[in-house]
Amino acid sequence: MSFVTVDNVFQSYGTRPILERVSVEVKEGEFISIVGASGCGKSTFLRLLLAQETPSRGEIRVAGQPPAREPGLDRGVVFQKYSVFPHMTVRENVVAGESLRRPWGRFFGKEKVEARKRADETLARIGLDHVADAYPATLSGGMQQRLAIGQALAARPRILLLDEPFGALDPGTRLSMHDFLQDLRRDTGMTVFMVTHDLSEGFKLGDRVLVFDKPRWDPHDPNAYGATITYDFDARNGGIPYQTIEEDTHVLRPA
Amino acid sequence: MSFVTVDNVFQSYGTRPILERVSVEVKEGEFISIVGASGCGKSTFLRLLLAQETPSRGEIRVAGQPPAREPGLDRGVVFQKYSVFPHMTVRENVVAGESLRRPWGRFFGKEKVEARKRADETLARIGLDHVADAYPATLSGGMQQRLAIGQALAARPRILLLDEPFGALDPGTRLSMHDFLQDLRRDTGMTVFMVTHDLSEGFKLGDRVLVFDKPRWDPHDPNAYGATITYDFDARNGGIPYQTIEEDTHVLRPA
Amino acid sequence: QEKTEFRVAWSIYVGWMPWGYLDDSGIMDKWAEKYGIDVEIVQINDYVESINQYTAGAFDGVTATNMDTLSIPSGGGVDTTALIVGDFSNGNDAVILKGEGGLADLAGKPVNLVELSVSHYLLARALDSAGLSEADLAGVINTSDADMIAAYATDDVQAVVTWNPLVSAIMEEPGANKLFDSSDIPGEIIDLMVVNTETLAANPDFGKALVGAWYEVMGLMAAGDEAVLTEMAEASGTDLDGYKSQLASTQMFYDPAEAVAFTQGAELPSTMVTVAEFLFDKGILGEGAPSADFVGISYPDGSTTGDANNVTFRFDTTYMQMAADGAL
Amino acid sequence: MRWINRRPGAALAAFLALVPFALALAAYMIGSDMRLAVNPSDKLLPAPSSIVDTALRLFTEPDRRSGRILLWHDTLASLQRLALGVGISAGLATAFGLLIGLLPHVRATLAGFVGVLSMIPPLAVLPILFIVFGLGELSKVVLIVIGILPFLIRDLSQRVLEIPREMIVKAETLGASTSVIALRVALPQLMPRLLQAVRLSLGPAWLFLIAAEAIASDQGLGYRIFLVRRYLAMDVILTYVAWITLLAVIMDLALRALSRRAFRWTETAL
Amino acid sequence: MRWINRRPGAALAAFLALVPFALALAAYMIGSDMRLAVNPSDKLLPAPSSIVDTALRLFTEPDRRSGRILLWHDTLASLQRLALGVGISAGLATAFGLLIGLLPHVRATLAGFVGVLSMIPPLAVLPILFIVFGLGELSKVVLIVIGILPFLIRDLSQRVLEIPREMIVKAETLGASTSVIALRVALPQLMPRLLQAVRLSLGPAWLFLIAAEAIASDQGLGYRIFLVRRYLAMDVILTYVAWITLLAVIMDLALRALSRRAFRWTETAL
Ligand SMILES: Nc1ncnc2c1ncn2[C@@H]1O[C@H](COP(=O)(O)OP(=O)(O)OP(=O)(O)O)[C@@H](O)[C@H]1O
Ligand SMILES: Nc1ncnc2c1ncn2[C@@H]1O[C@H](COP(=O)(O)OP(=O)(O)OP(=O)(O)O)[C@@H](O)[C@H]1O
Ligand SMILES: [Mg+2]
Ligand SMILES: [Mg+2]
Repeated sequence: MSFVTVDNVFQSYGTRPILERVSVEVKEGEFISIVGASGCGKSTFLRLLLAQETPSRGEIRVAGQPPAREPGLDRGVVFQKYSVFPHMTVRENVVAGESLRRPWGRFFGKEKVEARKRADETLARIGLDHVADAYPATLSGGMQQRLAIGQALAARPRILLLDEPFGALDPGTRLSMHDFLQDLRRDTGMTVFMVTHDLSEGFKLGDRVLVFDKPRWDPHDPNAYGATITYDFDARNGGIPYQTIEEDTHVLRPA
Repeated sequence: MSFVTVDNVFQSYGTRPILERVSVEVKEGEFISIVGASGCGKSTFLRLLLAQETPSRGEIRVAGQPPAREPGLDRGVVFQKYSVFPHMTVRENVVAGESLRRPWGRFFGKEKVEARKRADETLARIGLDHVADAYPATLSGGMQQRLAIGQALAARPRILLLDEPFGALDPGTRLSMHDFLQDLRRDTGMTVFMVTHDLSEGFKLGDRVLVFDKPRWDPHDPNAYGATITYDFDARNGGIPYQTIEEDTHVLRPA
Repeated sequence: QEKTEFRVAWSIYVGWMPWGYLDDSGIMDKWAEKYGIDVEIVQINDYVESINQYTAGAFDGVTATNMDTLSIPSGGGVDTTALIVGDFSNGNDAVILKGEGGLADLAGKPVNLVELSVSHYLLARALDSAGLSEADLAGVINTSDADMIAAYATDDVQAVVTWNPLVSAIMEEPGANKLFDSSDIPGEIIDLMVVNTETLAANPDFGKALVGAWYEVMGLMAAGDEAVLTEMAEASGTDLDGYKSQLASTQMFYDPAEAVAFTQGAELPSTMVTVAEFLFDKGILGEGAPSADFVGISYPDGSTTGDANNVTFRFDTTYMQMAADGAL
Repeated sequence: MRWINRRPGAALAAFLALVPFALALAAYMIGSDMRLAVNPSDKLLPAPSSIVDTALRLFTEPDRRSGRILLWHDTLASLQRLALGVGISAGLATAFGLLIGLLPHVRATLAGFVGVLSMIPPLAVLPILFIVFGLGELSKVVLIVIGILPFLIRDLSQRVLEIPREMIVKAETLGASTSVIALRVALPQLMPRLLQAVRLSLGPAWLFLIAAEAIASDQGLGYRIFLVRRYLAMDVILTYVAWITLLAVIMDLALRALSRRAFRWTETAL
Repeated sequence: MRWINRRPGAALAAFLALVPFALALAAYMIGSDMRLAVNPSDKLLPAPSSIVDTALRLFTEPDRRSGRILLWHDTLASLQRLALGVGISAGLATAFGLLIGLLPHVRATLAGFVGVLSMIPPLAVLPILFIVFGLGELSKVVLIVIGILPFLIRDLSQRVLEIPREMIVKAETLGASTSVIALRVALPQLMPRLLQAVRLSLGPAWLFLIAAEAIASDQGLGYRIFLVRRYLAMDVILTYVAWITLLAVIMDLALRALSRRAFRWTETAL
C-alpha cells in the first residue's frame, strides 16, 4: 500500500518551471535516495514533501491524509547546515526534539527530569554522551549532523527527509555516518528520503534511487522546462545497479 | 634534481603544533596530491608553500632560491572559494592575471588591446569565451573554478597550488574539471600541489600522493602533537595503488 | 477652573534668578502653604522652549519678556496676564561692534544675534536711531545664545547683539565696542512673570502666593543679602561680582510700588505698540494677522491698544498692589 | 496554519502598509481638533487643512522681504551642506578605511584612536569647531564630517578586513603591489559597502546639519525650523519636518537604486 | 616585503597606538600656548594644567550651594536616563524585531512605517515631544527612545530575517508553534545581535541625551555643558567631554565583554 503518494506535481518559481509531472509512490519504511544534477530541483522536491511549499499543481499525500499545508511533527528534516540550534547545548538540542511542541517550548518539573534522561539515552546511542554539555559550534561537522539526526528522531516523525546531510563531511566521517544511519534505520524502520550528490552513497543506503533530470531541453533557453523523475532504480541489491548506471551518468552532467 | 625542497618544517599556532618534521623533495613538473583528515594541516602546508606564512622552524626553497617571504608571481594558487575577483568580468579576470603586476594594475593603449586578445585566447582554451563579459557570480561553480585556474595560469607561475579546487562541485562537473586540468598540465608541464578530500581524485590526477596524519597521539589531549607526511605514494600507475590504499583508510578517519 | 497644584517655568537670566532661589530656599513652599496650594517651580534651560511649553498648556506661568509674551502666547490665542513686572533691561542688552566705529558703521556688515528675540528688537531700535534699516546690513545671522561668546571669537563675526551675562563676557575681549544698549531705550525690554489669565481668575491664591514669595526675595536682595546673591550668582554660573555687575544694568523693581507705578505709566502703551509693529514687520504675529493691531493689549487703567475684541495680553497691577499694600 | 507561514496577498499587504500612516494621521487630527475646540488660535497642533495651506504657501509664495521662495532656498542651502559633508566624509573614510583595513601598521596606529574619537559627543565640542573653522559654511560641513566620519571609518575598515584573505593572496600571486591591491582589489569591492554605509549615516548627517544650522546660520532647513520655533509656528515646522523626511526617503531610495545599478557584479546568478 | 604583509610587534603596536593621542595632545598644547601668549585670560583653549586643576576640583569638591559633588550627581542623573532610554528601546526593539521579522502580516504593516519614522530628524520634532511627554524625566528618556528605536527595530528585524530558514523549518518539524519559535529559537539567537545593536546606538543615545538635557533639565552632564557654555568655561566643558568619552568607552568595552561571556555558543570550535 502506498504510504507517500506524489501525484502529478508541478512547481514553478515565477514563470520558471522547476519540476514537471512528478509522480511517485513510496511504501512505508522505504529508503529513497534522490540524485540529479546541481540546481535541477532536488531540494525543491524535498521542500514540497516537507510541506514547506505548496506545489503549483498536483498534490502530495502521506498515509492518505489531505495534503499538509505547513511543516509539522510528522515529517522530520536534516539539512546540510543549520539543522541544530546553535544556542542550545547538545543535550538541550535533543530535549528540544520533544519539548518544542509544548506551549512554552519547555518541560518543567518531573517531565523535565524524565526528558533529560531520555535525551541522555539518545545521546549514548548516537555516541555524543561525552559532549552533552557542549555547544554545537564546538563539535566537528560529523558530530553536528549526528546530533541533527538524533534531534529529528527524538520527535518521532513518520518520515525523515535528508538534504545532502553528509555533503560537507570528509570521506572518513561520511563512511561512519553511513553506518550510523543504517543502524538507526534498522532500529526504527522509518521512511526516509535522502538527497545526495554522491551516486554510490545513494545506492549504498537507498532501497530505491530516484534520478531527477530534464527530459525536454530547449538549447536557446535552458530554463524553459522543468525536471522530473527520469529513472527509478531498485537499489536493494547492493552495489550492482551502480555499475549499470555508470554508463548513464551523462544525464547527471551539467549542460 | 629537487625543484621544491621542504626541509624539516614545523608550524604551530600559539602553543598548538599543527605540522611537525615535514620534509619532502619535489621535481619540476611533478603533480603532487595531498590528502589527510579534516583539520590535519593540509591547507596550512599549502600556505607555507605559498609563503603566505613562515614556518616556525625549517625552510622551504624553490629552485634553490632563498625562502620566499610573501606570495609572489612564481606561485599561483586556486582556493575552493574566493579565487576570482567578483567585481571584474570574466575577461577582466584573465587580463588581471597579467596586469596586476603593473604599477597601476592596468594595461593602457596598445598593450591593453594585446592583453585582451591574449585573454580571449585563454578564454577559448578554457571554454569560457561565450561568457567573457559576464560577472563571475553569474557563472556556475565549475565555470568559476575553471576561470580561477585560467587566471592563475595567465600569470605563468612556476608552481600551481590548488586547495580543494573541486570540493564544492558536483560529481559530473568534477569529472570534466579533471579532464580540463589534465589537458592543461600536458600543455604546460607545470609543478602542481593539489589538496583534495577525495582519495580517488588524488590518485587519478597526481604523480605522487602525500598523506598527512598525526603519527603520535595523546588520547587526553588530541591537540598535543602535529601532523606530518605519513605516506608518500607513487600514483603514476593509474588507479592500482588506490586498491592497496583502501585498506589503510583508517588513518583518514577522524578519531 | 479651580485647582490647587500649579507649575511655573523659569529660565536663567539675571532678573529671573530669584525664581530659582525662592524655590531652593523654601520661600515658595512657605507662601504656597499659606494659601493652601502647591506651586512647582521648574527651571528650563531653553528660554524659548519654556514659553512654548507655557503656550501649549504645560505650565500655568512662565518668565518672559514683554515682546515674547506678545508674540508667542498672546499671538497664539492664550490669554495671558503679566502678574509681576520684575525689571526692565537698562543696559543688559547691547549692540557690540568688533573694533572702532559707530552705529553708522554697521552698514554693510553682518550682525550675529538671536533672530526675532529682544536682541533683534534692540538692533531695530538702534538702527532706527541712526537712520538705518535692516536692509542696510549685510544680513542678520541667527546665532544661538549658548554659542555667542565662541562665535564672537571667530573672525567671521564683526558685530553682535546679545544680552547679559554674554555682554559682560564679550566686553572683556580686547576691542569690543558697545554701540548701543538697552539703557538707550529704557523701559522697553521688560522682564515679566506671566500667567494664564483664566487660571489666575479662577485661582487668585495662585497669584497671591507667587507675588508674595517674589517680593520676599526682592526684600532680601534690596537689603544686599550677600548669601542670597551668592547663591543666585552661582546658580547662574558666575560669581558674586559678576552677578552684581549684571544687576547694575538691570532696573530691578525691588519695591512693588515702583513696579505698579511703572506698569501704570504712560510710556508702556506706546512701547507695546512699537513692539507690536516690530513683530508684525517680521511676520511673527502669524499669517492670520492682518495688521500690527491684531492682538489686543489691555493696561491697568482699562485702556487697550490693538484689537479690543481680541485682548490676550493684560497688564494687571492688582497683585503687585496687594504686595505694596502689605495685604498678602 | 501558523501565522509565521501566512503571507498577505499583494492587495492586503498594500492596505496593511497604509494602516499605521492612517492611524497616525487620525491620532493627529483628533488631538488637533481637541485643542482647537478649546482655543481656536492654538498654534501647537494646527488643523491639517491649515498645514496644507501653509505648505502650499511655503512652496509657492515668495518671501515679502527678500522676494525669494524661502523653502526652496533653504533646501538648496541645506542640501549643499549635506552633500559636501557626506561627500568629504565618504572620501576620507574610503581612504582611511583602505589604509586601516589593509596595512597592519596603520591599523595599529589609528584603530584605537578612531574608536575613541567616535565616542566623543560632537555637539559638546562645538565652540572649538567654531574657533578653528569659523562660523561660515565650513563649520557646518565640518560638524557633519566630525559627526559621521569616525563611524564611516570604523565601518569601512571593518569591511576591508572582511575581504576574504584568499582574494588578497590571489592578487599577491599575480604580482600585485600593496597599492594595486588597494586600488584594484579592495577599493572596487568596498564601493557597494560605502554606499550602504553612507545610507546608514545620512540620518546622523541630517541631525548634525540641523544642529549646526540651529546654532549659527541665515538660511537652511534647520535654521528655519529653529527660527520659527520662536513663535511656535508649528504649521511651518511640520511642513519642514515632512519635507525633510521626504527628502531623506528619496535620498535613501536613490542610493539604493544607484547601488543596484552601479554594482551589477554583486548580484548572484539566477 | 609588502607593507600589507608586515606586522608590527607587540611593543611597536602599543607605541603606534599611543602616537595619535600624543600628537593630538601636542597640537592642543601648542594651540593653547599660542592663544595664551596673546591673551593670558583666553578661555577657549585653557592650559592642560588648568584643565587638570579644574577636573580635580570637579571630581572632588562639593558644590557650595548644595553640598553635593556636581559631577557625580550629573553623571548619575545622565546615566539613569541613558540606561532607561536604551533599555526601553532595546526591549521594544526586540519585541517589534521579532514580530516584524517572523510574521509576514506584521512586516507588511510596520516595515514601511518604521522606515519612514527612522527618517524623521528627532531634533526637529522636539517641541512636540515635550508637549506630549512633559518636561520631566520622561521626555528625556522618550527623546532617546524616539532617536534610537527606529534604527534598532530595523536592525533587529533584519537580523531575525537573516536567521536561516532551515532552522525555523526544523523547529516547525519539531512541532513548535509561532510563539515557541519566537521565544525559543529566534529570541535567543537575536540576543547577541541586540547587544551589538545597542553598542552601535549608544553614540546616538548620548547625542539625544545631551540634546534633551540642554533644553529642559537642572542636572545631568549635558545640562552642565550647556550651562557653562554661555561663559565659555572650556576647562569645565573639556573635563565633561573627556569624562563622557571615558564613560562611553567603558560602556562599549563592558557590552563587548558581556556579549562574549553571555553567548558562549557563538564561539566557534578551536
Ligand atoms: N525560492 C526560490 N525562488 C526562485 N527560484 C528558486 C527558489 N528556490 C530554488 N530556486 C531555483 O530552483 C532551481 C532548483 O533549486 P534546488 O535548490 O531545488 O536545486 P537542487 O537540485 O537542490 O540543487 P543543489 O544540488 O545545488 O542543491 C534552482 O535553479 C534555483 O535557483
Ligand atoms: N591562523 C590560524 N590560527 C590558529 N589556528 C589555525 C589557523 N589556521 C588554521 N588553524 C588550525 O590549524 C589546524 C589545521 O588547519 P588547516 O586549515 O590547515 O586544516 P586542513 O587540513 O586544511 O583541514 P580541512 O580539510 O578542513 O580544510 C586546524 O585545527 C585549524 O583550526
Ligand atoms: Mg539542494
Ligand atoms: Mg583546508
